[in-house]
Amino acid sequence: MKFGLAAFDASWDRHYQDLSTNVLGRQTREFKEQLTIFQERLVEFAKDHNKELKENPEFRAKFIRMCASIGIDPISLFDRQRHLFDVNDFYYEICVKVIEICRKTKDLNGGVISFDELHKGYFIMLKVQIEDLEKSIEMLQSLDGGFEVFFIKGKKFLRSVPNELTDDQTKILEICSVLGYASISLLRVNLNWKPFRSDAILKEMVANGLLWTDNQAQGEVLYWDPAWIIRSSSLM
Amino acid sequence: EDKNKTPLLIIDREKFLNKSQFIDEIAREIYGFIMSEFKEQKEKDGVILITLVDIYALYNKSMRIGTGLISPQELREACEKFEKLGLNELRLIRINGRVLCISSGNSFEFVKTKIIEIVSFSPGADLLRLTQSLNENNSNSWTMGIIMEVLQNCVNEGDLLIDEQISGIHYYMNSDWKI
Amino acid sequence: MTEPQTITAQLPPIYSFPPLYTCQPNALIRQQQLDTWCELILEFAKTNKAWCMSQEGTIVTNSEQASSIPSIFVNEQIQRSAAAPFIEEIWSKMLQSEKAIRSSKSTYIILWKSLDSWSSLILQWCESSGKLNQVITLYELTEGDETLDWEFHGMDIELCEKCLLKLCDRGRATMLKDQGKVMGVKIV
Amino acid sequence: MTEPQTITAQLPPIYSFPPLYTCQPNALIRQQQLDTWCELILEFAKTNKAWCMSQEGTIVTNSEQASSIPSIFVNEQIQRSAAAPFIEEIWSKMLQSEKAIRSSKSTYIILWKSLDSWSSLILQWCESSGKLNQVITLYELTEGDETLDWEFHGMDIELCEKCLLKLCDRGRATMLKDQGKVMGVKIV
Repeated sequence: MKFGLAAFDASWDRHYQDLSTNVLGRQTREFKEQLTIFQERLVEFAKDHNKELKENPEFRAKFIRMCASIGIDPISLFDRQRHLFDVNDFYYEICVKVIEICRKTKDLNGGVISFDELHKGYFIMLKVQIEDLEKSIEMLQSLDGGFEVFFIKGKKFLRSVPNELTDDQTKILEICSVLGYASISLLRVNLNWKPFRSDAILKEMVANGLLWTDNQAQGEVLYWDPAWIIRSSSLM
Repeated sequence: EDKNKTPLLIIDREKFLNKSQFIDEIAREIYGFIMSEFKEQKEKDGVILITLVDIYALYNKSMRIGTGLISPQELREACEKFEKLGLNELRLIRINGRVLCISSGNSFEFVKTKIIEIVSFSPGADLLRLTQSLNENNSNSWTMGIIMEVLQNCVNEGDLLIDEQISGIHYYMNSDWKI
Repeated sequence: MTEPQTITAQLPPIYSFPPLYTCQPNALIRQQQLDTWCELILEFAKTNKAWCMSQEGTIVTNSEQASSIPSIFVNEQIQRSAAAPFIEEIWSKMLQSEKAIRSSKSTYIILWKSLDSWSSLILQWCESSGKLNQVITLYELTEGDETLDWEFHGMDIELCEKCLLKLCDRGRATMLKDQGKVMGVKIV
Repeated sequence: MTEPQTITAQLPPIYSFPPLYTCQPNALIRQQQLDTWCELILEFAKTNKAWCMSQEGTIVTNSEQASSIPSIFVNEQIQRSAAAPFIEEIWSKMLQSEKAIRSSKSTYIILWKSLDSWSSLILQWCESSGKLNQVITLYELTEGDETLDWEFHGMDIELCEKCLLKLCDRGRATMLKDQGKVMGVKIV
């Protein structure tokens, strides 16, 4: 299961790997550079010949399949001005990717992922703006798929699991949005919760896969929000 | 697993005079796709149940690459056309009053009974264990989306009790606190 | 040798996520955590062309001079490190998912490419450099100038043997042994 | 003191049923779960003649030497324990269904017999041992040799007072106070 290592989807990635083994053979460094240049040329070709490709579905189908098989994410074929097909295809591709990402990361984040994390972790490298992501997720609502959007302190989140966050859980995620984690002493300082209450809710969130535990900090166990995985990288 | 399912006939939005003709064609393609994709499950269990969201991703990725993906709204409209088009093995249902799914046969009850059965044989089973047992011969036709919703229903209706540990949620039969 | 990039720079953001170094109590999360560690080790080995790694997570080179890169299981930047029992669990997951194999020197040979892919690559080299039906020594294959451009150059001898055995299974090679020690191979 | 039987041995099988320790989400089920906990506490207190219990679920004895029996809310055998917020819910159910009353020392007096039944029992003792119309001290009543083989022997003083007040309400007793402190009672 790929997580954050490559924005490419697992099946395309497998195509890419098989291809690079038998067809491309020698995967030396300069060969990899040639491959990336080839990819960029292909993307340019798609944008330049947008009209012909649009008119001829058979040729377009083959062209896109080939791009997909050597690891070009279809989203990167889209360009705001000279869009390749129906302008909305760009958004439908994002919809498909959002569904896959939510299903794939469910065990890492308990089925709760922020728009910011989705954008930074999976879309920003495909030159997708946050507004495009929001528009696609808006479109997804018509599928009534249990993908519910909600807010924590003005920040947009997407939940793809049935049970809603309780108020206490939401408050803890608010605290986590500052440093990435919550702890019994932090909750006493910020919410003046008694230790036994914080302990019970923090453990409940771990049980539901919403927080990871970290027992190597001095003093007390820290409970980290997995949304911090992506955010912390942008700070470095 | 990557059966080469390139569509025989390219159903391309531009080729259709009006939208509803396009939707009808798409409905037939989706119907055929689901019936073949879940053929094993239909034969083995006699039922199919999958969320519209999962169908959207699966169908677009398998059948629509290169020919232009369909929108969520188009998928929904196409599925709503099944009955009118005589495609009556599959129909649109809503589970837990929330989630739209494509279903064949008495699918929800089937999965619910199976989950309760698994828990009765292995008390304390968690989601991982349930998913493995449900998809025994790695047919993985019971997607995570469905299993979680049905499990939620079992807890809400009082069929199953939860044992919440830091290791995760474990499920037990409810034999003492009937409602 | 340029100043070696820190491991953190080579690996994705989750490598700097402190809880990654604590064996997670939640079973579902722990599965993901172990899978993630496997992917990190594969990427780490691939980036540093490390054929072999020690139990402690350092790169094992056949040359005397030990590798200067610290253990992947120790992250100085965030003062976190995986405890030995957890490292044990990670290695058994690597073995169980065939992403690594135990070498005779109780180190781990890392398979960032599957055995089959490596053997096909070796086969491809033979075909393209006219070496079919000739006896080639393992040394020639892994250290010879002719394989310099190929990704399997410098491959660990034990791994090379296993790949060639794969080719034998496919009937595309025969091993030449002298008192049980593999001397060379003939690829057809 | 014989080796104290484990709590598990004293209580019905449901005490070893893991979900008992997790506050169930379904409201109707939770009510029955709380009822089960109340029954378990009553049985636990009765078996161990525990008049008073702490919030944490241990037995509070008025003697210095704390009870060696662990908390009822912690089940070592199956490594399960009720979380503090859930324990609070259990105690409020005990209070609300009058199975326990809060003592002045913020512990809980457990009513495995209702106040009325205790007061009738005390009345019965008075009648049978010819103590009617005499002044009896609370100490005599709860610790005196004459009440040794009666179930209310060793009763918590606060509980005793409440039972005697019940008798007063029924006009069967009058309390004798000295500067507000109850000195004794005359049962008629």
